[in-house]
Amino acid sequence: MATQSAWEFKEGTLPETGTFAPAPKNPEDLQQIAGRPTTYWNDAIRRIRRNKLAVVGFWIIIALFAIAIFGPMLSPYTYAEQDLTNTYQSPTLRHPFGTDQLGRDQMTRVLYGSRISLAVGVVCAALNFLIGVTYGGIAAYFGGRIDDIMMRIVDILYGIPTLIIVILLTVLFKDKGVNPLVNVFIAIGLTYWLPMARIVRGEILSLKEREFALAAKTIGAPNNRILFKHLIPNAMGPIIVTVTLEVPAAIFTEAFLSYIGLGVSAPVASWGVLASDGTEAIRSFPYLVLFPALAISLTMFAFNFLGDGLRDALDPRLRQ
Amino acid sequence: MRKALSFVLISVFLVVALLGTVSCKATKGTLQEVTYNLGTEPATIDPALSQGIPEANVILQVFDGLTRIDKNNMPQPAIAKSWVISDDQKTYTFTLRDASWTDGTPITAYDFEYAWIRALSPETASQYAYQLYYVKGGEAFNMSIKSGTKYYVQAVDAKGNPVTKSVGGKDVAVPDMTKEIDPSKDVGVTALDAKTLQVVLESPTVYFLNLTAFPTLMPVCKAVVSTNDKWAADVTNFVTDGPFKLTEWSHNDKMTFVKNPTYWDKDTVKLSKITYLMVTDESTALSMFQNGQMDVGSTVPLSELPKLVASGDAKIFPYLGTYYYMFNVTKKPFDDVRVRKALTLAIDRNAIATSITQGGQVPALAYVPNGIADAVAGSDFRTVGGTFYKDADIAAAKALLAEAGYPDGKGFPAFTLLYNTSNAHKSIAEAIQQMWSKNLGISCTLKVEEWGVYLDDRNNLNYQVARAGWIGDYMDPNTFLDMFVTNGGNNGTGWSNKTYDDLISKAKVTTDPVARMATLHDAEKILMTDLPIMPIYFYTNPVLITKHVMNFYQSTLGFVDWKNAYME
Amino acid sequence: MLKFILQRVLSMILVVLIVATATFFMMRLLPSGPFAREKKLPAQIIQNLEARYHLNDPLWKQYVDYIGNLLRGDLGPSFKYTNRTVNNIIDDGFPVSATLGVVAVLLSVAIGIPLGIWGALKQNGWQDNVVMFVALLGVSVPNFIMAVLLMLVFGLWLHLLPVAGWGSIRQIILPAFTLAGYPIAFIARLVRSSMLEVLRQEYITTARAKGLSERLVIFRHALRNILIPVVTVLGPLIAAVFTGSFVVEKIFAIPGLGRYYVTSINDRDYTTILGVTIFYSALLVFMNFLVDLTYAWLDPRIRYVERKVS
Amino acid sequence: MDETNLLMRVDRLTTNFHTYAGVVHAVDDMTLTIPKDSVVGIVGESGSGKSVTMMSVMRLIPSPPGRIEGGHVWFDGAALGMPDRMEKDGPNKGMVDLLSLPADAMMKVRGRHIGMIFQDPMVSLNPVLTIGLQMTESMVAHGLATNEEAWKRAVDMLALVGIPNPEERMRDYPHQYSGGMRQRVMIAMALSCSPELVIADEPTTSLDVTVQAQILELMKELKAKLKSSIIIISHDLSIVAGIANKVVVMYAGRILEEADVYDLYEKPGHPYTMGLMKSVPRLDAENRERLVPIEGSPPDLLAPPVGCKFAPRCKYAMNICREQEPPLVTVGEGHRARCFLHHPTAPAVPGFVKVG
Repeated sequence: MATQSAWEFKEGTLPETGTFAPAPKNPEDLQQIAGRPTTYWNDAIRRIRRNKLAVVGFWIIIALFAIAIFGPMLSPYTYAEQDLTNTYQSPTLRHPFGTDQLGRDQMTRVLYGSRISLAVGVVCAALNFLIGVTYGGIAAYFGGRIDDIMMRIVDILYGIPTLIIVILLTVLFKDKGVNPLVNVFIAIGLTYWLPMARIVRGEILSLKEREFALAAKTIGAPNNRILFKHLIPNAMGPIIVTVTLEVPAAIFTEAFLSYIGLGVSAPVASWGVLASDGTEAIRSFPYLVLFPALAISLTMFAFNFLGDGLRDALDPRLRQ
Repeated sequence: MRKALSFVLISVFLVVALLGTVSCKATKGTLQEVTYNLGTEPATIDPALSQGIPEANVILQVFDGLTRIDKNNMPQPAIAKSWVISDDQKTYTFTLRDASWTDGTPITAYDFEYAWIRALSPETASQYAYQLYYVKGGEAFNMSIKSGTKYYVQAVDAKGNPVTKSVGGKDVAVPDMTKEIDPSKDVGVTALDAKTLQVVLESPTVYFLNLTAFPTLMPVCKAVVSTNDKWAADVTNFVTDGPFKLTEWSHNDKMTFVKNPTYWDKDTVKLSKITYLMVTDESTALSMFQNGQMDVGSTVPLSELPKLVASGDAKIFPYLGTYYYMFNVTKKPFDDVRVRKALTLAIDRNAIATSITQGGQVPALAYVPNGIADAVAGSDFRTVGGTFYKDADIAAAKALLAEAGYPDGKGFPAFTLLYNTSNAHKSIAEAIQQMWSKNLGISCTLKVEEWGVYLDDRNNLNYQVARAGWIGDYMDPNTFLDMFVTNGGNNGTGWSNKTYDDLISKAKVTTDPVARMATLHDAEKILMTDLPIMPIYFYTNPVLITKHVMNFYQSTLGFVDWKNAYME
Repeated sequence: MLKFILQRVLSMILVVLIVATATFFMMRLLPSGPFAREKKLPAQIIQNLEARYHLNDPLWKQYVDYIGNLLRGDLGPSFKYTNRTVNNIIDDGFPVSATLGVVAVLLSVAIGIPLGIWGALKQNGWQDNVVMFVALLGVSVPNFIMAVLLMLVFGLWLHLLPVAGWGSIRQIILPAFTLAGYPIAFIARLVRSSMLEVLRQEYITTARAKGLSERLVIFRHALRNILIPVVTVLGPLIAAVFTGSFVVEKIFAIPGLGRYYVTSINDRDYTTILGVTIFYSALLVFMNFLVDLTYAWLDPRIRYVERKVS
Repeated sequence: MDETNLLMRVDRLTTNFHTYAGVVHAVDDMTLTIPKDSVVGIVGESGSGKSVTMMSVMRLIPSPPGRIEGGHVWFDGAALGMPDRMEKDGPNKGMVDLLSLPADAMMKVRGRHIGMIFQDPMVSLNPVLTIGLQMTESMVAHGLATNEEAWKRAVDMLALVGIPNPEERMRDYPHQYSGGMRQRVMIAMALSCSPELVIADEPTTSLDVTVQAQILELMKELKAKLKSSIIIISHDLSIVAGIANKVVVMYAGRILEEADVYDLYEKPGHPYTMGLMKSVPRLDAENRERLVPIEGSPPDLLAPPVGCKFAPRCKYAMNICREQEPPLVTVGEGHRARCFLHHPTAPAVPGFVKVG
C-alpha cells in the first residue's frame, strides 16, 4: 500500500518553531471562501465571454448595427444615385460591390439596406419572444380546452392565405401615412410567431410533467412563476433555434412584401430586395446577389453564435 | 453515428452520380420536332373562351379560320378559299374550301355560324366576344338577357337608362320581354349553304379579314361542341381543323401537338411534332434552352438579353404595343397640360431603352407604335404620322414647368408614381423618378401595388401618375386610339376631348382608307398635344430561338404560328 | 381516447370552416375581381361572366351555395381555367406536389436528424461547426436563390441533372433538395440543441452506467426525448410541402399544386383560392392532430384523453 | 489488508474539469481500496469529489469539460473475466486497469461488473421508456439473457426489491411510480446483472426520511443475499455508519480520513470528521446534542486555499496548515488521516485522539 507513514514536508524543510502554533482566526478568510459573490448574471456574462464564437458573434452584431447607422453616411454615393452609362459594373475599387442595373453603387445600397433588414430581423425576433413564446407557453401550461382553442386559432391563422391578408393590408394602409416599415412589422407579426407558439407548446407540454415543474406546483408556486421561471427557461434551446431560423426567413419575407407593395418604396432596398432582384441576373452578374446574401448570412451566423452562447450561458442546468 | 451520416452522404452522392452519368442532351438531328416554351398554362383551348396570348398560341396551331395571317401580317385565304365584299364594305360572302375536321367530318359554313353565335351568346361569357361586335347585331346579342331559352334586350326607361332591379344588394339587368333577339336572324352571320358563309357588319371595317384569323372567330365542330360542353376539357374530344393536332395536355407541364394528317394544306406543314412547355420562370426557361431542353422560348431574362442577342440565341421581334405613363388629369397639378408636357419632355427615353430595357425598344415620341400599315401601300402609320416631341428636351421641359408656375420645380407638389409588381417596371420608374428630379427638380414617391390593387386604383382614378401598357388587338391604329374617347373603358386618365371623340367616331364609319387614316392621324395629334399619357417606348418581343428553327413566325400581336416552320 | 378523437375531429372541421369562411369574405374584399384586365373588358361581357359564375348573386347566397357544394365535395369551377374545376386542379396538382413533398420530408429527416446528433456528440468540435455552417447556409440562402444555384451548378454546368421539368426521378432531386434545405437546417439545429440537453440528463448517465452501447443510448434513450420539437416542426411542414411550394414549383417548372396558392390570388380566381386554401388547411389540421397524437406516444406523461371541462 | 481479497483499488486518481473559468481539480491524487464483499462508505459535503471519483471509475465523466488526468483504477481481473488484460506481475498482479481499457471493453464492465444507483430516482429513469425495458436492457445488452429470460428475471428482481404486482408494473412508465418505488427499481436495475461492485451515489438523499430508512434496510438485506461489494456515497455520516464497514471522508477532492466505521466514531482523526459528526442527527437516540453545522462552505476548487484545504474552516488550524498540505498518515490499524494535529509537536485538542 502506498500509505504514508512518515511525515514528509515540502522542500525538505523542517518545521520551524511556531509552525504548530494555532493560527489566528481570520473572519475575512472565512468570508472569502464562503463564496465569492457570483450572481446569476455575472456568471452568465463570465461564461459567455469565455465562448469565443459568441464573442465574435456579439462584435459582428455591434459592427452590423454600427454599419447600418453610420455606413451610408460615410459612402461617397447615395443609395438612389444612378449612372445609366455605368450599369452592371463588376466590383472595382470605386465600386467594391459593383453597380446594379441602374448604375447605382451596390455597396451603398447594401449598407443602407441593412437598416431595414436588421430592423425586420430584430422585430421578428422580438415578436417571436413576446407573442410566440407566451402564447405557446400559456396554451400548453393550462392545457385542456384552453390549449385546444388556442391551438385551433393558430391553425386558423396558418390556414388563411397570408397573401390575401397582406394585400388587404396594403389596401388598408394605403394613403394612411403609416410608416411603411410598420406595415411590414404588422404583416410579419401576424404570422411569424405561429411556428414558435407550436414549438414552445410542444416543449412545455412535456416539461410541465417533469418532476421539477410538478415540485414547483406542489409547493404552491403561482402559475405565471412556474411558466416563466421554470418551464420556459428550460425550453430555451428550441426557442433560440427557432428565433434564429425565423429571422432570415422574415428578412426574405420583407422582400416579398415590398415586392407586392407593402414596405418601403423603391429606390430604397433592403437586403432581401437586393438579393431577390439580384437573383434574376445571377448568371452574368452574380455579385449583385452575392453581397446582400453574404450580409444576410453573416448576420445569421452572428446571431446564431450569440444565440448559442446565450443559451449555454443562461441554461440553469449548465451551471455547476 | 459517423457511419450513419457517411452512409447518408455517400448514398446521396452515389445517387446523384449514377443519375448523372446519362447526359441530358440528346442529339436531335434534323427531326422535324420542336420544343417551345409557352410560358404559362393556357386558361382554355376553347377558341370562344380564349383570353390572351398563351391561349391564342395554342388555338392558332390547332385551328384554321376563314383567313390566316401570313408572315407579312396580311390575311390570306384559309378555310375560306375566296370571298366577295359588297360595295358598302358591310357584307362579306365567304366561299369555303373542302376541308375536314380531325374527326373526318367536313367543315361547313354552319360550323362557323354556330361558333360565332356561340362566342356571342351571353351564357358563353366569352371575354373576347367584343371581337365579334363588328358583326351586325353581335353586341346587342352579347348584351341580351336570357330568360328561359330566349334572349331579350335589356329594358330601358324613358330616359334611355337601363332598368335594373336590386337582388341582394346587386343591380341585375331586367329584360324587356317585348324585344326578343333571335340570334339566327338578328346576328349578321349566316350559312347560306354548307360552303357559303355570309357575314354582315355593323359598319365597314377595313381590318375585318384580319379579325377572321383571330382565335375567337375560329370555327368549332358543331356536331361535337353542341352535344358536349366538356369538349375542350381534354384532348379526347378536342376536334379541330388546324395544321396540328393536340395529342397530350399535361396541365401546367406540357402540351404535345402532332402534324394533322387531315389538314387541307398538310403539304405545307413540315414539323411532325411540337412540344409546348409551360415554364413561367424566365431564368429557368433560359437554363432549359441552354441545356437543350427547349428550342424556342417566349421569355428572356432582361439582364441576359444583350448577351443572348449578341450570340444569336435570342431574336427581337416587333410587338404592337406602347409602354406609357398615364396622368390623372382630374387632379392637380396634372390637369395642366404644360405640366404634363414638361414631364413628358424631361425624360431620356433613349437611355431607358439602351440601358434598362435593352431589348431594342424604340423610344416612343408618339403613341401609336410602328408596324401598322397606312393607307398608301407599303407605308407605315407611324412614319407618316411622324413624332410629336423631342426626346429629353430638357430646356423646353423646364420652360414649360416655369410657365406652369413651378420654376425649377419650386412649389411642385409631391406626388406618387404608381406601378405594378415587376422588376422591369421598378427599374424604369426609378430611372424616371431620378430624371424628373435631376432635370426638373421635382420629386415623386414610387409606389408599387399588387396587380389587382393597381388595376383597381387605376380604374378608379385613384392615382396621380401610373405606369401602363397597351398591346394592339388588331393591325389598325384604331386599336390604340379608340380607347381614349371620353369615358372609354380603357381611357383611365379622366381625359376628355370632344374633337377627339368626334374624330374617332368619324374614323369608324369612314370607308375611304386615305380619309380614314387622315382622321386617325388627326386624332393622335390631339392626344399627343394634350398628353393625358406620356409614351415611353414601343414594345419589342424578344424570343429565345436556336439556329435550327427556320421560318419561325411571331406576329406583331405576339401570336406564334408554326405552320410554316421547320428544323434544319 | 375515442372521445378525444371525436372532439378533435369536430374542432378540425370547425377550423376548416372558419378558414373557408374567413378566406371567402376576405378574398371578396380584395380590390379587382376575376375578370379585371389591363385591357378592361366591356361592361356587358363582365356581366355575362358574372352571370355564368353566379357572381351576381347576393354574397350571402354565394357563400351558402359554396359551403353547400363544399360539403358535397364540389369545389366549383375555376374562373381562370375555364374548362377545369378546382377538383380537377387539385387532382392533377396534389399527387405531383405530394411526391416531391415525400422526398423532401424524407430528406429533411434523414439528413437533419443525423446531422443534429452528430453536431451534439461533437459539441464545439470541428464537426459541430461544419453542421452549424451547413445548417445556417440552408437557412440564410433562401430557396429562390438555392433553386437557381442548384439548377445552374448541377444542371447547366455539370450536366448531371435536368435543369427543370417533371416526369422522371432525376427531375425530383434538385427541387427536393431545395425544398429540404430549410427543414434540414431547422431539424439539425433543433436536434443538436435538444440532444445537448438530453445528453446531460441523469437517465442518459444511468443508461451508460448500465453498459449500453452509445448507439443504444442515443437511439433508444435520447432520440425519443428530443423528437417533440422535431415532430412539431414536421406537422405544418408536411402540410406545406405536400401541397407544394410556389417558389420551387415555379422555378423548377413542376406542375404541382403549390403554384396556385399565389397565382389564384393574383388572378382573383375565387374558387381556386378557396379550394386550395381549404385543402391545405384540412391537411394542416390533420397533421397537427397527428402531431398531438405523436406527442403522447413520444412522451407517455403527456395525456390528451383527460380533458377537464372548466 | 489481504491483497488477494481486493476487488478494486483506485490508485492516485486525478480528475480535472476544464471550464471556461479555469481548471477545477475535482479529484486530486485519490487512493482508495475496496475489498471483496465489503461495504465502503464515502462521506463528504457536496462538491467534495465523491461522485466524481465514482464517475471516474465508471469512466462516465462528461468530456469535455472533465478529464481523467492520471492514476489507475485496478479491478479484479478474474471477476471481469479478462485474463489477457491482467497485470502479469507487480503489486497489481491479477488486476485490470479500467482506465486503460478500450471503450468497448469498458462498456462491458459497466452494469455487468459495476452497477450504479444514482442519487435522484426521479430523473435517473428514462421517462419515455417502460420500466420493463429499462430493467431488462442491461441484461440483454450484456448477453446474459434473452428478452424473455430477462423479463422473468426483472420481474423477480422487482419482487425482490419489494414492488407489488411486479409483472403488471413492468409495463408502467417511471412517472407512474412513487419516488421510493423508483429507487427500488434503480436498485433492482443495478443488481440485475449481479455485478461484483455496486456504487450507490447518495441513494436516499432525495427521498423522505421514512423511505430513506426503508431503502437502507433494503440495501442491507440485499447485501446479505447477494455477494456484491457496495460503495455507498453520502453527505450524511449517519447513513453510511448504518451500513458500511469502512468509511472514507472526502473534502475538496481529497481523502481526509479513512477508517473502520467503529474507529471513526470512537477516534475521529480529523477535525472535519468531528464536525461532520456534530452536524448530522444521530440515529441513536442517546446522543441528543445540539447540531452544530461546520462554519463556512467548501472551497472554490477553481482557486483552492494553499495548505490544508480545510484549514480556513478549521477551529484548530495552525500556521503550518496555511502553508503546507498535510500528508495522509496512518494513525491506526487501517486508519489514516490527513491532519497536522497528529504531528508529534502539534498541540493537543480536546476530543481529538492523536496518534503521534
